[in-house]
Amino acid sequence: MTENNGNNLISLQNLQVHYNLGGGGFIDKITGGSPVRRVVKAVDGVSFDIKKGETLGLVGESGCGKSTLGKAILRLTEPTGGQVFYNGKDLANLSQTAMREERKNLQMIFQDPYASLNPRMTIGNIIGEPIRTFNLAKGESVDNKVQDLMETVGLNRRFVKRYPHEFSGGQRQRIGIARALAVDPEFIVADEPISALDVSIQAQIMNLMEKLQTEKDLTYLFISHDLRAVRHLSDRVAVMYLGKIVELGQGKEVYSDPLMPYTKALISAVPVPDPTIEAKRTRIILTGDVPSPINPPSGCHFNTRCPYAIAECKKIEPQLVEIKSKHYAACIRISADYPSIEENEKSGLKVVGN
Amino acid sequence: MSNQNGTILSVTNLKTYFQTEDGVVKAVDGITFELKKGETLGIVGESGSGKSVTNLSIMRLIPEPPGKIVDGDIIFDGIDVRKLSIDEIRKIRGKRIAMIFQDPMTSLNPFLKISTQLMEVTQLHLKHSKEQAYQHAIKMLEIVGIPDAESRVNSYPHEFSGGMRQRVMIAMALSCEPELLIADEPTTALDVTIQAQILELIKDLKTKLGTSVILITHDLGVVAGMTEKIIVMYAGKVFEIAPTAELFATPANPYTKGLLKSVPDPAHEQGTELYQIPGLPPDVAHLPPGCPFSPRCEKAQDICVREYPPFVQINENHFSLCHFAKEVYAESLKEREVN
Amino acid sequence: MAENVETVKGTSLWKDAWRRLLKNKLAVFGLIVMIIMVIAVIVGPAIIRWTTGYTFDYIPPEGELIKSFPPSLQHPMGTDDSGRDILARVLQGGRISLMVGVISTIVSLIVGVSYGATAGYLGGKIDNFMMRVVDIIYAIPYILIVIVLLSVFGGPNTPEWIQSIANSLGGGQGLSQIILLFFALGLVSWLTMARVVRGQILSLKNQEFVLAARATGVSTTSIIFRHLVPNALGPVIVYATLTIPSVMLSEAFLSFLGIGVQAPFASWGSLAADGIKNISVFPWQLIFPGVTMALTLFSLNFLGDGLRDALDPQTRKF
Amino acid sequence: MLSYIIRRLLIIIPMALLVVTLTWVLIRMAPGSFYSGEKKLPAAIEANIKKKYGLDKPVYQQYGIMLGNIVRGDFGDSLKYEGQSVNEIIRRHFPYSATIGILAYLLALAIGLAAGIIAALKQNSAADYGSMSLAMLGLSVPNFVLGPILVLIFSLWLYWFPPARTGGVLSYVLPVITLAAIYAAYIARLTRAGMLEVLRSDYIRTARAKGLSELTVLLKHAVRGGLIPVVSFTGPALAALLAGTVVVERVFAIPGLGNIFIQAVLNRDEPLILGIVAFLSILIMIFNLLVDISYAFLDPRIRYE
Repeated sequence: MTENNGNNLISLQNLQVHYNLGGGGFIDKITGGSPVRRVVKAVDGVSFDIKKGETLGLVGESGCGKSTLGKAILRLTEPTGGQVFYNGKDLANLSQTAMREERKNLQMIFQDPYASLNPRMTIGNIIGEPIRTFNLAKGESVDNKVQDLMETVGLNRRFVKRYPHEFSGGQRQRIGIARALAVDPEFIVADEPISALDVSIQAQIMNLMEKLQTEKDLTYLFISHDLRAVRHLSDRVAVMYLGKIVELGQGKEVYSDPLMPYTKALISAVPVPDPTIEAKRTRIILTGDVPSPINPPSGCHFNTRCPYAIAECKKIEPQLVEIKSKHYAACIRISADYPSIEENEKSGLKVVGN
Repeated sequence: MSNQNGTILSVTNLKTYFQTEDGVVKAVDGITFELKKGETLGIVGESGSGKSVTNLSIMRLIPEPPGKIVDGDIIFDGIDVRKLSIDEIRKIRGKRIAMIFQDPMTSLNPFLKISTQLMEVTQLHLKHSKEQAYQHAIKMLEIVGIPDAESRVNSYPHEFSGGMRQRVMIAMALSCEPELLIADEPTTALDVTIQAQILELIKDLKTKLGTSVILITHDLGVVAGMTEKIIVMYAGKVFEIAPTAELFATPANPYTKGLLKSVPDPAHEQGTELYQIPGLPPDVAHLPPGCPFSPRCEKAQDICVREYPPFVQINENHFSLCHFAKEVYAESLKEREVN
Repeated sequence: MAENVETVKGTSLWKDAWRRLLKNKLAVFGLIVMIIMVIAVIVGPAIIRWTTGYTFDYIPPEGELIKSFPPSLQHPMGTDDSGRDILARVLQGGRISLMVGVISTIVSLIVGVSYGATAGYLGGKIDNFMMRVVDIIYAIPYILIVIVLLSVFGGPNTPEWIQSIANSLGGGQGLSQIILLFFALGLVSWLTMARVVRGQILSLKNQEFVLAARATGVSTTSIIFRHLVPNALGPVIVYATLTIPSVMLSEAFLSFLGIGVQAPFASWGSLAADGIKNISVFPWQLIFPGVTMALTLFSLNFLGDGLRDALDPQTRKF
Repeated sequence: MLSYIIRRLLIIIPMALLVVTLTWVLIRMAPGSFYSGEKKLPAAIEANIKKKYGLDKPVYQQYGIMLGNIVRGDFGDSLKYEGQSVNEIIRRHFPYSATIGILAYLLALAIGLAAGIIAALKQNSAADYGSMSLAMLGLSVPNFVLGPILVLIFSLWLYWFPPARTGGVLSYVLPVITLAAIYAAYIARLTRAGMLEVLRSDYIRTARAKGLSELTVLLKHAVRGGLIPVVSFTGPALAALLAGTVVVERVFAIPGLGNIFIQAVLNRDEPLILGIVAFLSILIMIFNLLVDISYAFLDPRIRYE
């Protein structure tokens, strides 16, 4: 799944973020604490590439680790294993100082437009801070640059002295985008940038992001639980489940022809704003909840909810393999020769891959 | 307004205002609608449009002060809810009208067992004995699909996942077989796969019990497959009301049209620009004299800024609050034919 | 070239909070009383000296049988056992009591904020250790610490700088002992402040805007001083306002025990302690200092409460 | 849960020893000692005394002996009250402090809870403003002012209660009220804030939507969550009250532990200070543990492992 064709801007190699919750130690044993060491594998060995200028969409339900993955790429959460290559440099193992220098090129847009802006700073200072940090402009030209940025993201430049609480959610998200753009980055992680916004504002922000991408040749990792938005913005889509990527492919293909049973269920669960379609289609309703990431099910993590699960699914941890051209999936019941799980099920084919 | 024609709830010119630091917020400002027995009504609107306040008003659950129902009639099954004493309205709450809320994490009392919370409704309204109530609680949990209900009935809410808690909320709401269920954004806090489960459950139970449902949401997708009739709210007013199929096919209000067009369509090519409603949601404390949507409306004319729009009847069941409702409707019809 | 754009001035949260505070009648009452009180203790003694000739340590010559007079025009609050004017003493005592409150609070602010912020920002094991230290100091009765501090650094061992402060204020050993008391009280009242600050920093540290600052490469010092400190300031101000009355009470308590302020100097606490002895015969000796002190604490508490409401963003939503 | 309690109890011992150690260091830090009072003692006598109390040994040995005694639960004899063991003194005086302390806390709880709940229910009403202003007054009037004023009014003018301890039940009334005032004020404010917070929460709305009466909503759904701040306050408050409140003991001439402690500190009565500090710190830690345990009963989300 790692294509080394040279125009990869970001390349993740087996990236891991594990949190140790304690337990299993000597003290825990004698005092009756947790007998086993509890580890949350928030991101558990993720590898993929992002090409320059493209948008990779990352979808998954809450708690699947998609946000942690985004933060780990930018070292806002420390990865516990693996590499993150940016233009050939391994970000995951850079020193703190060297990483700070790289932040000029790598930026982030946050989910909560209320919590992500310092309430005690003016908009001018918020957007100007990265410019001053990296000495990208001096004196009055900082203000000019800030005001230009505000105009770029569709804010009135007169509001430079205002405070975040004087803006609505959508406007605040624009401020957050302007701050990310202030250093002229190459790559932006957008972590659920629209999920806290009103429906009518979501479209505005998505359009703004697309416009900026073409204007400034940006590369995005777009993280969202909203499949419709991910589909709209992304060239390629990665589906995440309990710390692992389970499907990766061209956006159009993943939506029109999903391979993994989980992806199928996810797509079918999205309600369509059209009563005629809704009346016709049959939904795949998954049973049960997303299991806890502390002790995920053995084998394929999805086996507890999968309608096609067989005994082997509990034993073999599936790898992400190319099933169709540039369309990868992690499921032992499909293969390049037998890509359709429904048909395999019907014909009684087990197809234990990997 | 009697129940002979099968009307269970009729709201006329309801106005609920809040007194704030910023002045009077007209959270709900003169809304009118009717709900038939067994019908599912969707109320769609963005945050601050007044959809939740409408339903809290029906239950008389508006915190007073700062809120107050200042005008209008709420007739539930022939009873004028606004004229009831607080003791009388309590006999309706939970028994004849039940509610489920947006956040199942905070809507259940974390200090009390699930069984206690389920039992108190039936003990109160159906005069169940403790044992009866306990058995009923187990039965309700089974109905809403909680596995191993007999042992889990004694759990505390924090031992349940979000989806399971919402099932418990539904079990609680349906315990007394209410005639009306108000579901206020019941799936907003849940994941898509869990949302699908919960919506399916509500649909199932509704058919089984014949309950009328009001489903409040900001997601047009959710109401499309669930409802017979939809109200679109904006700035405390009903902007459009129509049977579901008709609303989606031929909207007669520019706001509804904009909302429908701004939802990304999975079939769309990536890279094509999404339709966007320009501008910002209105500040309900300071509304302009004309149409509250006029600053954001593509079709706005002078009259829209100047004059408050009329509530235009398009056909028997279709109304729209717009100076140009008929034109917009005609346009939608035409677009429909082209496709 | 800078384009000349007319910018719209925003209202910061501080301005907002101030406006809300002014709407709170009780807080405004507290603020006004405190302003009057501060002015009174600053200029009051001079005015009394000028009008009646009494000072806080003026003892009328021998010869009169009863020296403690009830309130009269000449002595609005009466006189004490030695015949000293109580009004003059209350004003003088107010100086010391208010100074105890303010100076000790400043000391506790400096120690508590730096300690709490360090623990909160570093987190982990260091935080854990630093907070256990606070717990243990909590368990030692503060009166013991104060007495030890007073005796270690008191008398002949008084540090130079405290001596020089006392000298520059025109007082001798007695005054330097009082100044020492200010610091001693400050050094025992920083514990809660440290906890408050630590809690604030811990919750702020995980806020998205701090993460955002890190993501834009902002340095650690900038994060602390531009992002963490200004946002933690609200609760700190509120808590400091509430520390003032509690330190004043501690001082009064120490003076009541005879450890704090010594004659001829007075504080509200020592005046009240003197008054208690004669409560059945000369009630004014207790009532006037006691009521003045209660009024001050009352106002400070209202002010603190008002500040809390004004600075608490929760009240912003309806 | 049991293992948690055992662990917490085990931690109390080293913690108390740490506190005692620090106290000992503090006492030794101060110049002079119990013997070097006003008058200078002849060198021979001083040496004798030093020998008797082991003060001629190196400091670390003195510390070791002190710690050893304390671990054995023997705090030695008081220096001031010759021939009386520290244990005996604590045993004799603690009951006085405990009696008025517990009575005061019960009174404070009754008044504080009632006032706080009423104020929260009738927010912004006259009852709310009235009880909260009264609470503020309670916080602002120092007890050495309140106590004497109560004595002045109820003993000296009205002759209702005796002004000092006589042993009768009536003589407890004024000290208990004086002591309770500030705690009642605190509890009232905590209760009001806690209840308001809870009454705003979603699950209270759910309870109302079920048709429950306001009283049921309050007593069954709101009280538990609303009282958690009061419970957290109970530990330190009760410990402080039981330890005796010096002012009240002095004003009403009650031979409680607080007064004894202050005297011990002023006298530099090292064994007595250490004994009382050890006793009190263990008391405080046990109360804190009890508070933490009661959280688990109040809030099912809290589980101790």
